[in-house]
Formats: sequence, structure tokens, C-alpha cells
Amino acid sequence: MVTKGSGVFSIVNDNLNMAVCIGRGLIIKNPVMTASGTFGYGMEYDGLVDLSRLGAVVVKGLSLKPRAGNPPPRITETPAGMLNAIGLQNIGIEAFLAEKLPLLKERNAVIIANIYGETPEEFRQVARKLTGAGGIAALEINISCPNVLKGGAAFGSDPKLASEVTIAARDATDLPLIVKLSPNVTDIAEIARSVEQAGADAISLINTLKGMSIDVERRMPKLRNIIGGLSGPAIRPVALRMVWEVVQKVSIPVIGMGGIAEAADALEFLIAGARAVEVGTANFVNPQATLRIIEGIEDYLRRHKIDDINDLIGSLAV
Amino acid sequence: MVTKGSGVFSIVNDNLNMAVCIGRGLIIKNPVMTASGTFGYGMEYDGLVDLSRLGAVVVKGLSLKPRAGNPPPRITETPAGMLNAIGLQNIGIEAFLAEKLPLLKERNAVIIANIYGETPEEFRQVARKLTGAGGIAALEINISCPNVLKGGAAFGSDPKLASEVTIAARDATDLPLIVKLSPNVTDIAEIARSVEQAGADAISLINTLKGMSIDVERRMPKLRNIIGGLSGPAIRPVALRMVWEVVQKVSIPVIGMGGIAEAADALEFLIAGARAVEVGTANFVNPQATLRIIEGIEDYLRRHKIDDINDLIGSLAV
Amino acid sequence: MIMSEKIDTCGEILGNERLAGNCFRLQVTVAAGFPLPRPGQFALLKLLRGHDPLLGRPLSIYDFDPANGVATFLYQVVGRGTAALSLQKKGNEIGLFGPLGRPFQVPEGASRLVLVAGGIGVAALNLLAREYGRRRGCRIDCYLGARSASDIIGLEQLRSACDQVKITTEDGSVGEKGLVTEILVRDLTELAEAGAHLYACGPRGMLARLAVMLQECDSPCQISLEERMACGLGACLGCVVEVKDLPDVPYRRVCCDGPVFDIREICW
Amino acid sequence: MIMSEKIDTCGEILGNERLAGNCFRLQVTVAAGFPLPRPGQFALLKLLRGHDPLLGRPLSIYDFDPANGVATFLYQVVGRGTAALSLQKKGNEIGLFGPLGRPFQVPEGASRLVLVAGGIGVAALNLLAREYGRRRGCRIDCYLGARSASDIIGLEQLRSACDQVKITTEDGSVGEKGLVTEILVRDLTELAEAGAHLYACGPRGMLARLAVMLQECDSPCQISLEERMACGLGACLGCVVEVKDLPDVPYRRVCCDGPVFDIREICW
Ligand SMILES: Cc1cc2nc3c(=O)[nH]c(=O)nc-3n(C[C@H](O)[C@H](O)[C@H](O)COP(=O)(O)OP(=O)(O)OC[C@H]3O[C@@H](n4cnc5c(N)ncnc54)[C@H](O)[C@@H]3O)c2cc1C
Ligand SMILES: Cc1cc2nc3c(=O)[nH]c(=O)nc-3n(C[C@H](O)[C@H](O)[C@H](O)COP(=O)(O)OP(=O)(O)OC[C@H]3O[C@@H](n4cnc5c(N)ncnc54)[C@H](O)[C@@H]3O)c2cc1C
Ligand SMILES: Cc1cc2nc3c(=O)[nH]c(=O)nc-3n(C[C@H](O)[C@H](O)[C@H](O)COP(=O)(O)O)c2cc1C
Ligand SMILES: Cc1cc2nc3c(=O)[nH]c(=O)nc-3n(C[C@H](O)[C@H](O)[C@H](O)COP(=O)(O)O)c2cc1C
Ligand code: FES
Ligand code: FES
Repeated sequence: MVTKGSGVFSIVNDNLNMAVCIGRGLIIKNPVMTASGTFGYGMEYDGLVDLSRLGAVVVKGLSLKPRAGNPPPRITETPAGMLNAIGLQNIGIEAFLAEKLPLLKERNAVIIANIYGETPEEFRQVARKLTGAGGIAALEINISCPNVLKGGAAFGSDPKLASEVTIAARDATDLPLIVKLSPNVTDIAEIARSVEQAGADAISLINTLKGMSIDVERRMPKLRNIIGGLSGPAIRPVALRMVWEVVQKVSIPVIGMGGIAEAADALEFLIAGARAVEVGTANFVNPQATLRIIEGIEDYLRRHKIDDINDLIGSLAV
Repeated sequence: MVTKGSGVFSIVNDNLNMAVCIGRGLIIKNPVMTASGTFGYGMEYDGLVDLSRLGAVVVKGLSLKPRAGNPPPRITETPAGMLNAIGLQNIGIEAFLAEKLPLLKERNAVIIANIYGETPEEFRQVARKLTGAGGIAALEINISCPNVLKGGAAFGSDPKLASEVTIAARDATDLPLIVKLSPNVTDIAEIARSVEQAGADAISLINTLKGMSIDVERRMPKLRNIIGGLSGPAIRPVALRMVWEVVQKVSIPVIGMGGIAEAADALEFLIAGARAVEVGTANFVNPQATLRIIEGIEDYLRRHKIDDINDLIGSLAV
Repeated sequence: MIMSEKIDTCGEILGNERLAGNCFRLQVTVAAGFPLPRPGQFALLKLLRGHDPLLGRPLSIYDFDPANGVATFLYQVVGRGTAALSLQKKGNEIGLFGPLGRPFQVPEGASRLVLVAGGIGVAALNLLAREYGRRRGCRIDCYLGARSASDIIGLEQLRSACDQVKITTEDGSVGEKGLVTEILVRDLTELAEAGAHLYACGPRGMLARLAVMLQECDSPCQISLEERMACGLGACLGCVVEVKDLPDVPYRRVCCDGPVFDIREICW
Repeated sequence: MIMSEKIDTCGEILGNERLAGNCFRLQVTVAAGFPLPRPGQFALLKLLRGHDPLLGRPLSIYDFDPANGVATFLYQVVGRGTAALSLQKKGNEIGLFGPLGRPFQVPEGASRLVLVAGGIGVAALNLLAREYGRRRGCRIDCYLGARSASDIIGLEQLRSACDQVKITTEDGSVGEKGLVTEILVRDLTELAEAGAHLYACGPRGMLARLAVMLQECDSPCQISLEERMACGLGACLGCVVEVKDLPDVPYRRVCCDGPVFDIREICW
């Protein structure tokens, strides 16, 4: 059977095509990936999630050297959400390549490295080293971390800086390059356009919204860092609106995320025009959330008699 | 007994001072007000809430002429929040002054009029007419409504436009002038500074975050307007962070709001430095939310042996 | 004044059981001061733990026992709120804000009432049937439509209050096969001549068809409408429907101008 | 490998009753496949309706009955999550992810165990007492501290497992008056000479004092720490504590590197 839609397809028993292309020809078997920082280096979920069933595993943000991150407390719960100020604690790319990547490969996971640098030059170096290592399917560059002093969201809130970082990373890699945007901006579509022009193959959004919470009994911030990033179901309407704004302004694939907890949530993003989604905080609430979402999307497609997920993507009636 | 703090006080039986000054000498008996659009013209809550017990009643946004607002569906629930796209339906200032204001005065409510215009000139006219009418304690100008095509948030996301509107309204009134900011911006403190310079007596924030929700079964937006404003507990961490950013950059009083449902939530904003708070969506969930919050704040002050609420305001230990 | 005749209270669940398909009956004890609800009024039901789901859900007051302070609701599980409600057990507490909205109006001396209920719409009409079914000289006919025999709920109560209950099902599994409006239309001229007052509640499609049918005759008809709600008392302007002949602002609020409207007032 | 020996499941509440003050005992049936928890392990408990509260709450597995598949927890109401938990009734379902974390280690041949529990900290130590209390040649002394007589929980179980339970209360209403560490310090030299292994759980202040006390002697001491958690399995890096002698990243995760740590490893 020939599937309709973009021509991207994978054969499953009932001729349901779940495969999507997320840029530069990278086809993943289904549109459900993990969001960086919420799935560790992947192996933390081993035994609970068969990593090969995921569209891709996006690992915790990696930097050139190991980073200690912020002092605790680093997280706190908020209504239907949570704040985090991890501060990009990570083992650094060397240790990742030596210790984590081989295990992920063994599990047949499609691996996307999320990367972070304090300067465009650092982004370039990290991109180059990861590209050279082999076995990584794509890079997602994080220009939107609200929890670090240098770089991070600063890059993501200025179209010019965002473009500079994108150019630096683009220069260092032939891998599909996904640029992850910050929602803490007036006009996210403008930033999206500028990273598209700078050579991004795809755009992912949203990173966390900057938020804060206070322990009123002690009159102290709940996070040692004072400010953290808000994630979880609470932010889904904002994330969806931004994805909707961006898909109308760029022609490269858009990967949506922010508060996706169930299949219906993922479907909102796909229908709005996202080519794929990332699942973040939901992994904490339900370690098998990604698998349930994949199954839920398949059920939905069958129920609605849609053979190819690409026919669903962007099908919002407005 | 002489109360400490700002010197603003009102005597209650146990010498607890709850009175605060929200700009241009306007002292309200406690820091709890209603948020515009969530309390109608006040009388809708008559019989449930004694309006004279509130710090102030901020009424639904008023425009020069009546406005029809957006076609339904106008609201939808989201995790710990809701989206609305009312589109500033209102009866217009004439009808407000003739039909609503007299009733509010009878109830001894402190009345703050929230106003909206499509141009700075319209803001000026509305401000002038309301000022002339008498019986209104202050004006809150809404430069941040996400649900109207003209004016609205456009004014609130550009420091220059925000300043122009403020100047226009300032020019037309001697009443305390509160400017209500939009959270859909990269740097809210910058906008705050510019409206302060333009003559605002106080700043209130936040209005709703722009959001969207999709009915996946019908593949249609849940709101007829596609995009709406997110309010409710979900947004509280974002609101608190913005209030915190603004109080550090301006010297006029700041009125905080966004997701306040309980006394503890209101206390977060006060401790962060807000001089008063507005309670919005919580009125829908619990029509007596404002009264419970006032009582809860009083309990907290007694428990912490704080005589004057002004000693609590801005007392965050960082 | 109707405004203050409502309270925000909470009650204990006495029972919450599935009647048929995805329809449940919920019984809640209410505080002693809970005002007597009028036919067509509703309450906002709120789950008390956490902020999600956030808003109350409007449910018609299906039955009310003032002696024991028990309010009964019939509801259908259609989304998150009603699904969460269906998980509540006997003994759990639930928030209740009501009675809300303008009730059905029955003019003095009306001697023939016709109730038209589609599916769960029966919930809004039951109190009306019970109140006027007991009156001398007032005949009540009820047209009850459902998808299938197994979806029919509340029939016993209606039968005991009405002079006649005509059932239609879409699959013909009980009563006549067809839509309730298709059966009603045959009797409409006769009913009009008899001076009947119509009262209807059901899916929007059913009400819209009824509106078209009624263009041909002049029987008065009140309907109960549904819209998503937040405040339930007229403050948020979230629940509006478009109405005819209002120049500046062509909308009325279902929660307080309704939920009962004259069918001819609404833009379908 | 410990990693896969955990499951995400849900169970039915068998009982959830107040023991004393704001302390509750929760009993939950678990799925047949629920792995046998080791002393010191915990589970994340999740309320299943809605997204608020969102995250699971870590509670030590206080007791476990493999024959009947029942897990027991002791918890104190301190905030929204535990308050919501305390409202759950028999018959409600609850999510359970576990067993999680590294358990207490008891070296081969250890013949003297000393348990130090402050308040609700007893919840983390009970399984240890029960497992080793049955072993020949292993003596267990327990130092149990509470604010007041009415706050003491889990005493029966401990008494039946330990050779001795010494009680201290801050107000002296039962046992010796004072902090548990003040009593322990008197016996510390003797215990060290007897080659005792210490196991402690309680408020951070208590553990910090214990850390200072132990600078004087070299008795091994394992403690169970608390931090706010999200994932419970090492992925989010939200639950870290600062530790000594780790150059690049001076943090370890309470959920999977702990909750049991060597007391001398932690920066107090
Ligand atoms: C005055 C009034 C009386 C009502 N009486 C009853 C009753 O007695 N029994 C009963 O089962 N239902 C009744 N309803 C409808 C009931 O309120 C909705 O079915 C319920 O709120 C849906 O909540 P949910 O979270 O389960 O669904 P959601 O997840 O919120 O929505 C599911 C679907 O229902 C639609 N919907 C949501 N809220 C409403 C609403 N208020 N009105 C219409 N559609 C809605 C949504 O658009 C969506 O398509 C009444 C509604 C009103 C306004
Ligand atoms: C491994 C482990 C085992 C535990 N075992 C038990 C147990 O058996 N019985 C028991 O009663 N408690 C236990 N706790 C503590 C328990 O998890 C917290 O009390 C609970 O999560 C608080 O949730 P809440 O929503 O009620 O409070 P919140 O409203 O979240 O917070 C209330 C207060 O508690 C603090 N707090 C929140 N979460 C934690 C946490 N995880 N650890 C420490 N402090 C926290 C907050 O900073 C705040 O001051 C354990 C914690 C851990 C990490
Ligand atoms: C604990 C935590 C750590 C995160 N770390 C990263 C990170 O290292 N790099 C990154 O790009 N995003 C990071 N994020 C953001 C998520 O990838 C995601 O963009 C955000 O959480 C919104 O999705 P969600 O609501 O599904 O969680 C982190 C989020 C959380 C909650
Ligand atoms: C239904 C609705 C209508 C609103 N209408 C107005 C308005 O007319 N003018 C205005 O300045 N803000 C309006 N707002 C915004 C609120 O005043 C408030 O800024 C926002 O809802 C955040 O507070 P909350 O989370 O407590 O609701 C409206 C909000 C809601 C939910
Ligand atoms: S529900 Fe708020 S006006 Fe009707
Ligand atoms: S709770 Fe996520 S790493 Fe420990």
C-alpha cells in the first residue's frame, strides 16, 4: 500500500504510517521524542522504556566540560507544573561519548544530543566533537536555558544572537541541526525566522517559562537560584500558541513541546503543525508516558481512519 | 499603638494594620482587590461578597462605546488554568456611569475603573469622562489585552507605545493611574520603567499569557478566536517572577496578580514586593475567594507577629 | 431578587452510580440553608482537591429533596471534569454553588405543558414535570429521545409525573425509531391548537431543528441551553450565546440571563 | 542490576488512618509483580486525578507484606501533597512507583546495629529492624526521638524487632527529656567499641548534629536523606545533595545514589 502525505513512511502491520521527517532528511519512526533534561542520558529509563520504540531520545544538555549546575533546592512543584533550576549539570561531552553513547547505541535508540555553550565558539566546538564521534542522529542546540548566567536564554531572546549561535553550530556540523527556542520573548516567530535563515534544519520549542515561587513561612525563594524554569501541563496552552505562531512563519520542521502528558496533548501540537513532539515533565509523573503517547496517537489515527500521520500534521481547521 | 512600616495604617481591633497605599496617596483598607474582567461590575457578587470589605473592586474593562466582544466559544479550561477570549465585551462608560456606578457606591465599594481604548486618544477620552464623573478611586489602564485586534497588547509590548498611552491617560486625569502590563514580552521591567517615566502612579501585572487549545476530535481551536488569554493558578510562577523583576526596577507601587487562589499565594506576591494584589480567576472557582484571602493574610500576620502589612511587603530574604 | 438566592457550599456524596452507558446519578447532601431550586436551575459542581480540573461544571438540578437536604444530578461523562466526577465515591466531599440561573416560566393558568428531552437533557426537565405534574388541570406530555433503549434514563420519574411519555430511539430499540423532533412535528399543529407550552432541552442540533419547526406555528417554547462556564453568575462573560435584536452587544449569558431562553430569541 | 527492579503501577487503598497528630498510616495493595523492597527503599506515590498536585511524593516503604501484596507507609502531613493524600479513602486508587533508591547496607557479620530515628524518620528504619531483628547474633538498639509522647509512632513494631528501644521526647512527656542525639552521645564510645553500625533517619538538623558527634569516633553510619524529587530514577537531577570529594560535579542524587548515604560523605 502506498501511503499518502509527505511520502515519508514506515510499514507497520496495519499500514499506519507514523514516520516523520524532522529535517535534513532525518526520518524518525514516530513523532514522539523525549525532551532534554527530563530523560537523563536515556539509560535511567532502561527497563521501563524500550528506547528503540521512541522516535528519538534527546539527552540532557551537554557542554564542552562537565558542569556542576546550581546548588539545591533545584526543583519545586507549582499548580500543574514544576520549576527547575538544575543549571545544566552534566558530565560533559567526553564522558558522554565514552560512557553513555555506547549503551544508547546498544539499545538501538535514535540519539539526539542537546548542546549548550557559553559562547558561539563553544557551541561550535561541542557541535564539532559530537558530529565527529558518530552515532548521533541530530543536534539540538539550547539557546534558551533560563537557569544559567552566561549564554542560555540570552542567545534565545535576541534574533541576532540566536542567529550567530546557529551559524556557529551550522558551521561545525552536517547533522540535522535543531534550534531550541525560549518562550520568554515578545515575538517568538521572529526568532524562529532568524534561526531558519541562519541555517537551522528544524526548530524546537518551547523551553521553560521563567518562573518563581516563594516559601511564605520562611520568606525565602523555594529555589536556591530564586528563578527557575516552569514546565509541565500548566504551560501547554502557551507552548501550543507559540508553535502555532512559528509554523506559520517558517518552512522548516517544527518540533513542539511543553506540557505534553497524554496522546491528546501531543495531537494538539501535531494538528497545529508540529512535525514531532518532545515529552518532558510527563516522564517524571509517568515513566512510560512516551510509550503511552505513541500508542494513543496510533489509536487516534485508526479511529479517525488516517493512514499517515503526515496527513494529520497541520490539519487544524481555522 | 503606633504601627511601624510606611506609616499608612487603619485601626482594627487587634492593632493589625492591613492598609496599604497603592499610589498618589490612595490608601485602601487592605491589599486585596478584584482583577478586572473576573468580577463583572461588582454587583454580580452582591449577596456573596460584601464589597465594602475589599481593598477595591476593579471593574470589567470599559471602553468609550459598548463593545460586543468576540463570538463564542470564549472560554476553555486548561490544566490549573483557563483560556478566555472575551474580547472586552462591555457596556461602555455611559451605561457604566448611569447604571452600575451608583449601585457600587451604595455598597461603599472602593471602585477602580479598568479602561481600554484602541488609540491613545481613546484612552484619553475614557480617562477624562470617568474622572469627571466622580466616585471612582483610580484608573487602571489595560495596555495588555491579548484578545482584541486593535490596541490591547500591542501597546503593552512596546515601551514607546506603552509610554504614549500612559501619557495620554495621565494628561486626562488626576486620579491615581495604574498601568496594567502584558506578560507576553521579553523584558517586562523595561516596559515598567517606561510607563513609570511616563507618569504612571502604579503598575499592575500580569494580564493573561497568550495561549491556545485545540479540540483534537474536531481538529478545531477550542476558542472561536483561536488564541486566548491564560489565567489561573497555572500562571502564578510566571506572574510572581515578573512582579519580582519589576519591583526591583521601579519605585512606584506594584500590584501583583496572576493565579492567586489562596492567602498563601497572595503572600508570595506581597513578600516579593507587591503593594497589593488582584484576585481574578479564583473568583470563578470560589466566589468568596477574596474574603478568604483577606482573612488568611490577617491570620498569617498574627501568627508571625507582624503588626503592619507594610513590614511584610518586600521582605523576601535572598 | 434572584441574585442573592444562591450559596457556595459543599456537600457529602451519598451515591454516585452508573445508570446506563456513560450516564451517572449523583446524590449529594446539601447544607440546611441551600435555597429551594426552581425547575431549570443548575449548580456548579466542583472537585475540591487541587487546581485541576479548575472550574466547576454546570449540572441541572435533576431532583431535590428539601426534607433530607439531598440534591440529585444526572450526568454524562464527556470529558475530564465529568470523568473525574465519576470517580468520586460515597463519603467524598464536593463543592456545590447554586441554585443558579433563571428557571423555566410557566404562565399562570397554563393547562398543557409539553416537554421535549434529548438524551441527558431530561435532567433539566424533571423538576418541571414533578412540580406541574401534581397540579390539577395541567396536562403534561413528554417526548423523550435517546440513541438507544439502553441510553434512556430517568424514565420512571417522568412517567410518574407526566400524563404521557412518548419514547423515540435513533436505532428503534424501544419506542418509535427516529429523532424526537420527527415524532413531535406530527403532533405540533394539534398541540399548538391546544395552547400547549413547550419546554425543551437536548443537544444543540435537536434544539435548532425545533426552532425551525416552530417557525410554522406560534406555540411558546422555552429551551435550556448549554455553554462552557466559569463564574456561573454573570461576571466573566464566558458563557454567552448570540441572540437576535440586541443592537450593541448581541450576546446574552447562559448562566444568568439563561440557561432558559425563548427559543425564538436565539441565533441558531 | 537495581535499575530495572522497579515498576510503575497502581494500587487500591486498604486503609489510610490518622495515627497521631498529623501522622497517617497508609496501606496499599500492590500488583503481584511488585519487587520485594529492601530496607531504606522508597516509592513515589501519585494521586491519579488531574495534574495538580503533579509529581509523586517519595515515602519510605515502612512495611511490606509479600504474601498479601500490601505496602504500608507512614507519613506526616506537611504540605499540599501529603494533605491531599490524607483525604484519600479506602477504595480510591493510587499510583505507586518503586521500590526506588539504594537500600541500607549491612556488612556481612555485623553483630550490633544501632538505629537512630527522629520523628517520622522511623518510617525509613522499620524494615531494617524487622529484617535484622530476626537474625541470630545481631543485636539492635534503637534510639527513638519525638517531640512529645503523642507524636511517637511505630513503637510496637520497633519494640518487637529490637533488643532495646530508648525513647526521648523534647518535652519529656515520655522517655528521657531531650533530643535523641543528646542521649545517643552518652553511649557513643561504648557503641563504637562494640563495633556498632549506625543507621539514622530524621530531620536534617538531627543528622547534622550526628555528623558532628561522629567526627570523634569512627563508627560507620548510614543515613537516609530527603530532598524534593521529580523523576525518582536519576534523570532530572532535581534531588541532589552536596557531597565531599567529587571534583567536577559535587552533587549526588538522593533518589538513586541515595537516599542512603555514608554520613561522612555529605556536606552539612
Ligand atoms: C446550565 C447547564 C446545565 C447542564 N446540565 C447538565 C446535566 O444535568 N447533565 C449533564 O450531563 N450535563 C449537563 N450540562 C453539560 C455539562 O456541563 C458538560 O457536559 C460538562 O461541563 C462537561 O465537562 P467535562 O470536563 O466532562 O468536559 P470537557 O472536557 O470540558 O468538554 C468535553 C466536551 O463537552 C463540551 N462542553 C464542555 N463544557 C460544556 C458545557 N458547559 N456545555 C456544553 N458543552 C460543554 C466541550 O466543548 C467538549 O466538546 C449542563 C450544562 C449547562 C450549561
Ligand atoms: C527518600 C524519601 C523518603 C521519605 N519518606 C517519608 C516517609 O516515610 N514519611 C514521610 O512523612 N515523609 C517522607 N519523606 C518526606 C516526604 O516526601 C515529604 O514530606 C513530602 O514529599 C512533602 O510533600 P507535600 O506536598 O505534602 O509538601 P510540600 O508542600 O511539597 O512541601 C512542604 C514542605 O516540605 C518540604 N519538602 C517537600 N518535599 C520534600 C521532600 N521530598 N523531602 C523533604 N522535604 C520536602 C518543602 O520544602 C516544604 O518545606 C521522604 C522523602 C524522601 C526523599
Ligand atoms: C528538570 C528539567 C531539566 C531540563 N533540562 C534541559 C536541558 O538540559 N536542555 C534543554 O534544552 N531543555 C531542558 N529542559 C526543558 C525541557 O526539555 C522542555 O523544553 C520543557 O521542560 C518543556 O516541556 P515539558 O513541559 O514537557 O517538560 C529541562 C526541563 C526540566 C523540567
Ligand atoms: C474572563 C476574564 C476576563 C478578563 N477581562 C479583563 C479586562 O477586561 N481587563 C483587564 O485588564 N484584564 C482582564 N482580565 C485579566 C485579569 O484581570 C487578570 O489580569 C488575569 O486573569 C490574571 O489573573 P488571575 O490568574 O488571577 O485570573 C480578564 C481575565 C479573565 C479570566
Ligand atoms: S459563566 Fe460567567 S458570565 Fe456566565
Ligand atoms: S528525583 Fe530526579 S534525579 Fe532524583
